[in-house]
Amino acid sequence: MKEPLIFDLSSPGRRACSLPAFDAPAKPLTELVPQDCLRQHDAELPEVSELDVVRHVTRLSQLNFSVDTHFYPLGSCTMKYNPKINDRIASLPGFANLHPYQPASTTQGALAAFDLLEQTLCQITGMDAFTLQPAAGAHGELTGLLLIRAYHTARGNPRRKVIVPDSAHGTNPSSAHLAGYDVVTVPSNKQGEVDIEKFRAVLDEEVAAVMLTNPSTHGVFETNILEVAAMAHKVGALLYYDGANLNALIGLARPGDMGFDVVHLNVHKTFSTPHGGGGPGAGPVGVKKALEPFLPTPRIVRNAADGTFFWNYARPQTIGKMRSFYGSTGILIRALTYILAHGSEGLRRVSEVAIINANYIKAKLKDLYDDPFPQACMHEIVFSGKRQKKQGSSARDIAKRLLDFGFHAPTIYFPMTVPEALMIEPTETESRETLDRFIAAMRQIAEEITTNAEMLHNAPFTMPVTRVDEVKAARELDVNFVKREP
Amino acid sequence: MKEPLIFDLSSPGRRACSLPAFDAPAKPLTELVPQDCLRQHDAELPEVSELDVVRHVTRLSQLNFSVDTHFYPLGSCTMKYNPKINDRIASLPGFANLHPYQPASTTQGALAAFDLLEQTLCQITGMDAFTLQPAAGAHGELTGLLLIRAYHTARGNPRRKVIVPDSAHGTNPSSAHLAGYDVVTVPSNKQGEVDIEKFRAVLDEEVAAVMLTNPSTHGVFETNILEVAAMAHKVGALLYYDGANLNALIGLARPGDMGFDVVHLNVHKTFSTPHGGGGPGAGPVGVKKALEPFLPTPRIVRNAADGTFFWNYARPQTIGKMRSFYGSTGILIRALTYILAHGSEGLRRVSEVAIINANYIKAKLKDLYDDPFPQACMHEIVFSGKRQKKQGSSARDIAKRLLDFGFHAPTIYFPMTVPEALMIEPTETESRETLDRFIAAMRQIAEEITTNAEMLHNAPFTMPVTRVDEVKAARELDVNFVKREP
Amino acid sequence: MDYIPNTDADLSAMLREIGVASFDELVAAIPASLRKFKMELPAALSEPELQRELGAMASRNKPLDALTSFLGAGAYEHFIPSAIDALVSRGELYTAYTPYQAEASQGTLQLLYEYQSLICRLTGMDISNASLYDGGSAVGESAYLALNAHPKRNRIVVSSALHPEYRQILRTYTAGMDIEVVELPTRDGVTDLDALAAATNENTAAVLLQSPNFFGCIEPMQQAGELIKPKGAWFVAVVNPLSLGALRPPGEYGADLAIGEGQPLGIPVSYGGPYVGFLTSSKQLVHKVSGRIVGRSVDTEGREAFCLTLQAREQHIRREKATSNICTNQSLMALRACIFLALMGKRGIREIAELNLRRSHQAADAISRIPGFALKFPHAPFFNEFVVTCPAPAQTICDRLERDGILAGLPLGRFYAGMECDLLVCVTETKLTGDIERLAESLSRAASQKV
Amino acid sequence: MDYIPNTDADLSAMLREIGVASFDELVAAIPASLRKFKMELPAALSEPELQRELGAMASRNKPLDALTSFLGAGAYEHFIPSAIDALVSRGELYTAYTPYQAEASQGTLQLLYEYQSLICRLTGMDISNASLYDGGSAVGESAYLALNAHPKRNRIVVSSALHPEYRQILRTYTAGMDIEVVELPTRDGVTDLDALAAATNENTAAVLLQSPNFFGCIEPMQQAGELIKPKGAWFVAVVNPLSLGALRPPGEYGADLAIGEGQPLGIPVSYGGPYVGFLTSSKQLVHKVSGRIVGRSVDTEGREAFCLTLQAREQHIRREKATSNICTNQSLMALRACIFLALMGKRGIREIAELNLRRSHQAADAISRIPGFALKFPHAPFFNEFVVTCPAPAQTICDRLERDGILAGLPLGRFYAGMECDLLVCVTETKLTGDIERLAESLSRAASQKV
Ligand SMILES: Cc1ncc(COP(=O)(O)O)c(C=O)c1O
Ligand SMILES: Cc1ncc(COP(=O)(O)O)c(C=O)c1O
Repeated sequence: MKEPLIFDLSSPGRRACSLPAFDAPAKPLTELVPQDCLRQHDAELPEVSELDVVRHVTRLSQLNFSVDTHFYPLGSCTMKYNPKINDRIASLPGFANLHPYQPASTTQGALAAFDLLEQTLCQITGMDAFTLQPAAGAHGELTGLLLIRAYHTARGNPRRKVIVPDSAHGTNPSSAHLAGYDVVTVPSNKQGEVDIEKFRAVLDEEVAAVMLTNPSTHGVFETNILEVAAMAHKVGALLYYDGANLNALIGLARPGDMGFDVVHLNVHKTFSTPHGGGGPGAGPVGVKKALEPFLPTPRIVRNAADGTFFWNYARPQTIGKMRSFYGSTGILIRALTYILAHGSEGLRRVSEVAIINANYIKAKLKDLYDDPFPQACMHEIVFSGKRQKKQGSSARDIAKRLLDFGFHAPTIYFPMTVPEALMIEPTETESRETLDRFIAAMRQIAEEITTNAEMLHNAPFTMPVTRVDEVKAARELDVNFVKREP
Repeated sequence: MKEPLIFDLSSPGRRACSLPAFDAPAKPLTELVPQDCLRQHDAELPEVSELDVVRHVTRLSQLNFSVDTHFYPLGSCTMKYNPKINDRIASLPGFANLHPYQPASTTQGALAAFDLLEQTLCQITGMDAFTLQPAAGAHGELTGLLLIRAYHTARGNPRRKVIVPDSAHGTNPSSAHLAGYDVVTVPSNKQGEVDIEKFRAVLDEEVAAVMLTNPSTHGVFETNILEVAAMAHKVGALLYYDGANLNALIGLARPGDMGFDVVHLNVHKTFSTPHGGGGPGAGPVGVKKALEPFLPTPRIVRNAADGTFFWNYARPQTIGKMRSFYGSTGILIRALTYILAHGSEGLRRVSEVAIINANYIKAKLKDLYDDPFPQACMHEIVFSGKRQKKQGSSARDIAKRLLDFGFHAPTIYFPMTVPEALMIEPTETESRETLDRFIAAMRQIAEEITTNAEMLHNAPFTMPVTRVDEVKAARELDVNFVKREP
Repeated sequence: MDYIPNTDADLSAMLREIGVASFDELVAAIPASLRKFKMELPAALSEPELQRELGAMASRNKPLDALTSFLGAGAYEHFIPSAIDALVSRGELYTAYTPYQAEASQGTLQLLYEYQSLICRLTGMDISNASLYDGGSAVGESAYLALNAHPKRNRIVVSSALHPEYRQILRTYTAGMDIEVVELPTRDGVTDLDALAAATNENTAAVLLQSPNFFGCIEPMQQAGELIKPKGAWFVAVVNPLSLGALRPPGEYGADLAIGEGQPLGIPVSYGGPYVGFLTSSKQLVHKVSGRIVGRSVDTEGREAFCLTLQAREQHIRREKATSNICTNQSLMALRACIFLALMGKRGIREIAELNLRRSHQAADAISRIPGFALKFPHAPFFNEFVVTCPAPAQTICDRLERDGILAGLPLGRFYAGMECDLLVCVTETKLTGDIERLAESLSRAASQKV
Repeated sequence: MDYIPNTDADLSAMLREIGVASFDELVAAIPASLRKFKMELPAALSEPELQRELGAMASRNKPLDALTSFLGAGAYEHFIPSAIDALVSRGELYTAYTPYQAEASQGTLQLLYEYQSLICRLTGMDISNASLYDGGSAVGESAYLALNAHPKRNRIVVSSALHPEYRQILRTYTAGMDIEVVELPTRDGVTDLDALAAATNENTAAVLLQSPNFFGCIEPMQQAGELIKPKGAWFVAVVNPLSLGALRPPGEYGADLAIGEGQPLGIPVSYGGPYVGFLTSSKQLVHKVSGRIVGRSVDTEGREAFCLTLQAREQHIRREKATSNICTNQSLMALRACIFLALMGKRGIREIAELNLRRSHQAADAISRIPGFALKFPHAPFFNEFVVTCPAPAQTICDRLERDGILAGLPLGRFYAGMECDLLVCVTETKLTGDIERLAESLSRAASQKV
């Protein structure tokens, strides 16, 4: 049964909430503020009961896939399990009910939590200092690039260019552009790594930064990373690490040790905070010592004398602020909880199992799906659906068909370097049994394509809706419900 | 996709929880307790991950109907909306994390809440005192009958009989029996009320109590209630009120004023606490002054001097205890929250709207379904599916078919006095629009029966399973999973 | 505020459709004299006011998070995994009805079937029902069941080391029945087996022993069973389910019924409720078991499917002849226990039980080293509770410790005459070495305090 | 502890199937020199330890429930209906991914479409995106958008009464761009319109005004708009969405963009985040809007269905040419706002806004009656915040009130030189008459205190 829009449920005079009456003499509003400041017509919000809202949202929620209900083999996204303890801790009134401008004397626990999180992130990445302010990965990238810009500017020249591999996530070039840089794309070699010669060709003293992720979005480790770093540093460029793939490396290798100068992390990937249907996440940024003075303001400082913490705003070289206040506290507390649950050993095991799980899928599917990079993969594997495409089914068809088997689709058509890319990241929180069922589904689909590729064009068959007309959505734009055509 | 059993998900060595290590020198267990006290083989609990459990329970939950997702026109059950604020209040640590044997000095808030709830229930029912101890309606009945027994015993003769109308809920005769009474059934008259003449015929000085609910389970008001009460009292019998139907009467009439001596309430019906798939509920019992000395121990007492509360155990005439400690605190706090949200006016409106909603359904369906009691109904309406039965579909078929329309089944085959009973209680929390959709479904089903009664035998068609084989379930009893047949 | 969607306009329109001029016409059957009362309730509160006022009421309590508590005695502070709340609060479970309509209730039904199976595995028994109200009422129900299954017998024998409230409930439940309840004395903290042998005769329907008993001591259940069996009485073991991670299960010492309080399995102490009573039995007694039971069956297409079964035992079918009057039970709490056991798993349940054993022995050692304090029953094995004899009335000691934010335990004088100096101390896995040290220090200070 | 189901046995078996002898073979590509580090983290904690230790950390904070707070300044304490938490915590919403796969995400998509529609109705604007990070970053994004839609212009004009942090963000966001940010002075608490007229020229891409502004004052938005329009600059209104229940919406005074912080709509203050930025625009700018947008469409069978739309604007398609780099946004917080607005409804949103108006005016009256205290901007209309000039440095006053458990407001000296005695006081509907009286008493005591 189709769930109506909340507006369809509205009926005049119906109410979900009542509010306390004003308990003092109430003057007419116009004696408080001039008439022309006031709203003339009520906003046409729906008029519904609390039960209407509860039933509506509950029913709608059941139309979703989610980690709590389905396996998400979604490459680059690290859709791991989000432990429930994280939510419990984050919703304690001592964290959830603090005003950002409360005196530090009343928020020592929160400051201590932030400080501890910064320290643990330094340990995990091999960086010297962290800011928790950025709200997501892309926000971290922009922060990082603005830090790099400030760094170079302080040295006399902000420089002009940022090098980005062709396999990079769209946010990388976009962030570089917003930070005022020209984007120079460097192609990958056959192993899916940065092509060192082509890299050398574009590297010069106008390069402010080289943005990489390692493992790359091809799911393979950049074996030349130390050389790349040395080359970049030689011309005075800085190395930026897109932390989206850190789930491959915790406890195994650190971007700081590889030579990266700036790092962002996606706590909603590596550190198990929920995706929430598209956020909120958080994108803490770590830097080497030389960049520390530029970090956004304020910074947490521990008073050596009495061990108390305070916010320091006096930061003359700071780039300023990237968002209001300090960061997404509720999310950061979840990430901290997760890190403290694991410890060093536990985190290393996270990456080990993530890598084994991915290679297991690779081993079990590489006969049926083209595997562009034959070396062992790291935490994710990128197949190409070329063969299936020739047989008449696209990567999209495969993705949609998987939904019928109760699996979310892999990331498709990314990285753009791999035709008909199917990017699969199982994460460490899925069991071998789940992987086996997924593998079986992928094999059955490959088989279906050889016998009935046509059928897949109409997949999925078991979802609440069949394929949605995206062309119509864009052409006949309806993004704000006005009213039902009668 | 069928959700496996939790045991099917088990894999050796898998874990969902870890526990802290023992942080002191650990002797072998056998140095603490003798070997023969210890378990030799681990209990074969499943070995699963936290994600396994979360996904399993989340998926299973989606197979359920519930108030939060569906309308439940379930007579006698008052499946109304359970406001979310109730849960929030009940889960405050100040209520949820108190030990029952904490000193009263540390639980004054809880005691004050209980005291206030007792007082409000007295006001609502017209009774003189309440105990919050009973855990559900049936438990309240047993409590009430034991109170009645103690009362009569104190007067020299516990008496032998309890009169129960033929329309009574099964718990009534069952409770009477457990309290040591013989059950005498009195038939209803054509109006669905107690047949006064037949009642007179069975009433004598061996009758300890007359158990009634008003409105009766026929959904009609017992118009002779005052006469019935007078007759019962005349022979020294007490009047027991089964509060299952109080949702019809709050603010409109009070059992205490009708002459009832003992009352139980179902807070999971009238006062919006959730049914939880079959409990927990709570069944507070109210009495007139003469029965107060017999109430279960302990009782809350307010110290007149300083206004503090304490538990009084010194109750020489008490019947004793009906359960451990004081009652289902978490449930009672929800009921209190609900009552305080409404106030007197609000509660009266609850019953008014419950009655209007029921009569609306009656008006819209009585042409198609037989309506044994033509007078206005109270908060529920009992139809008879006799006509449909003749056409080839039973009340059960109708109930199952309704599921396909997204409505829970009504209560069926109860009361037993009405053949093919379909007992419908909409409650006040459903909107007219929902009732209209339900009415349309019921009309369509009546129509389907005239054209294709056969089809309904196979309903439902859209549930996770088709009709479940209850005969096999009872014959080849499997109530404890041992292991899968290979 | 209220939760009523229909507006006055809706209601007027509906009254018109019903064909009456006013609401009062619908309730004309109510005698006018009954409509005159005035209900005096506090004024209605909006949700913000409820949050504020009831929040203030809650904060007049001092919850266990603000104290260090060694109270047990039937309600235990244990680790509750966060996943439990996250799952049982789901509307589809929380606001569902009793699963009479199997096709629309497979979620609740399968979970209750899993609950039953888990409880059976833990207790070693054959059959579990789907829940009773709590441990105390489970004792009452077990008496009904035993008497029903032994219709000619009229004696119930019970240890005086059964929880005093449970014994009280047993007497209350059976007040209307013509039976005799015999209480057995204890010796060195456990039930006197000679007395048991003497009291159990051909007229005895059931013998109820609790292990660990109210004093925390593990009873000689095997020997007790051997004395009971020959008399044909039902042997009812009242057990702490969490203890069964480490202790011998009732299924292994021949209990006919194993029952108890399920609260330790993931249910908050919550000032005494809601909890859950569990009731398990041997196969033999399945048709006498009270409460709901879920069975595994198939649907018309042969797929595995679940439904309530053996309903013929129940009140809604059998009325006055039913084994029990229970109707609404404690499903959601059973579900908590089910999730708890699944999360703990085979190893976890053993580990948590062992931690309880170790912590309580660590505390018992520490306390018995304090001058003036001694274990009351030094020879009886115990699980997570034990009795300490104090150098002053136990209530006095407790009052002193309360000032340090410690709830030292339960003074036993409240329930047992002559035990005024005895304190029942419970130490679960929630207590760490530091907590135990604080308790010991505070006790030794309290012992030397004057007034 | 960890959340890894595969055991060592599973992993060995899998390694065999992969065809390697050990895990290290799989990561042989990592240079040995990189594998030598040591990560120094606190020892792993089990869940009971996490509950205990992080619970202790939380309790070292003093949350607003334990204080009476008059802090606002961009983060507001408001009534949050309990249904919001109950719903957004549902795993299907909470743990879902960005809804790229429309068929498996209709729940999130429809709710975001409803969010967009509700925000449009509240602001009176044509188009809303599906969320930005927060109010501050929305200001930064609006600058990107304005500059992108006016590619030849390079001036941004902004009121100095825009939240100081937002202005800082604006400068940070645009640090890599060759543009000029001009700040306008205020007069009597509102933006100086003469200065606005002077600063806005043909080179101006956008003018940003906040109303109510950082001082709480309602800006003359209509007149400002009339000055801006002729210059062709985009008029960006930064608004408090909750205030729009009572105040004139930006759609009515000609704003091209209306943006702001969505936190007042059902989102906890949570020490500054996660919040949600909203961004709405006129139809004209739809192809420039940053962030996700959900559209209503149909499936292949013609049924209403939802999907992300206009993705060609976004970074994953357009890369360096995208309007914005935003990817993960704040869906779940948008969902909170959606549920909040649905629960409040047409009447509720007006009532809550009016209550804010009344309470703040009640407090302003009370405070201005205290000798030594005065409203700083007595002629500017305000919503739920206002500036009070104190008889001592505002920080001193605040420190004194903190001892009474009152957070009196934000001392403005922190952000505005010369305003050391000025205090920004916020009074929402969460404060009752009694709270305001306590504040007034405490202020008057504080004024007369020495040190
Ligand atoms: C490789 C890579 N980089 C950057 C990002 C951007 O991160 P966020 O979505 O948190 O802004 C993503 C997210 O999908 C990613 O996969
Ligand atoms: C009329 C009536 N009486 C008694 C009861 C028993 O109440 P409970 O289920 O709470 O034990 C019910 C419950 O269904 C009922 O409908």
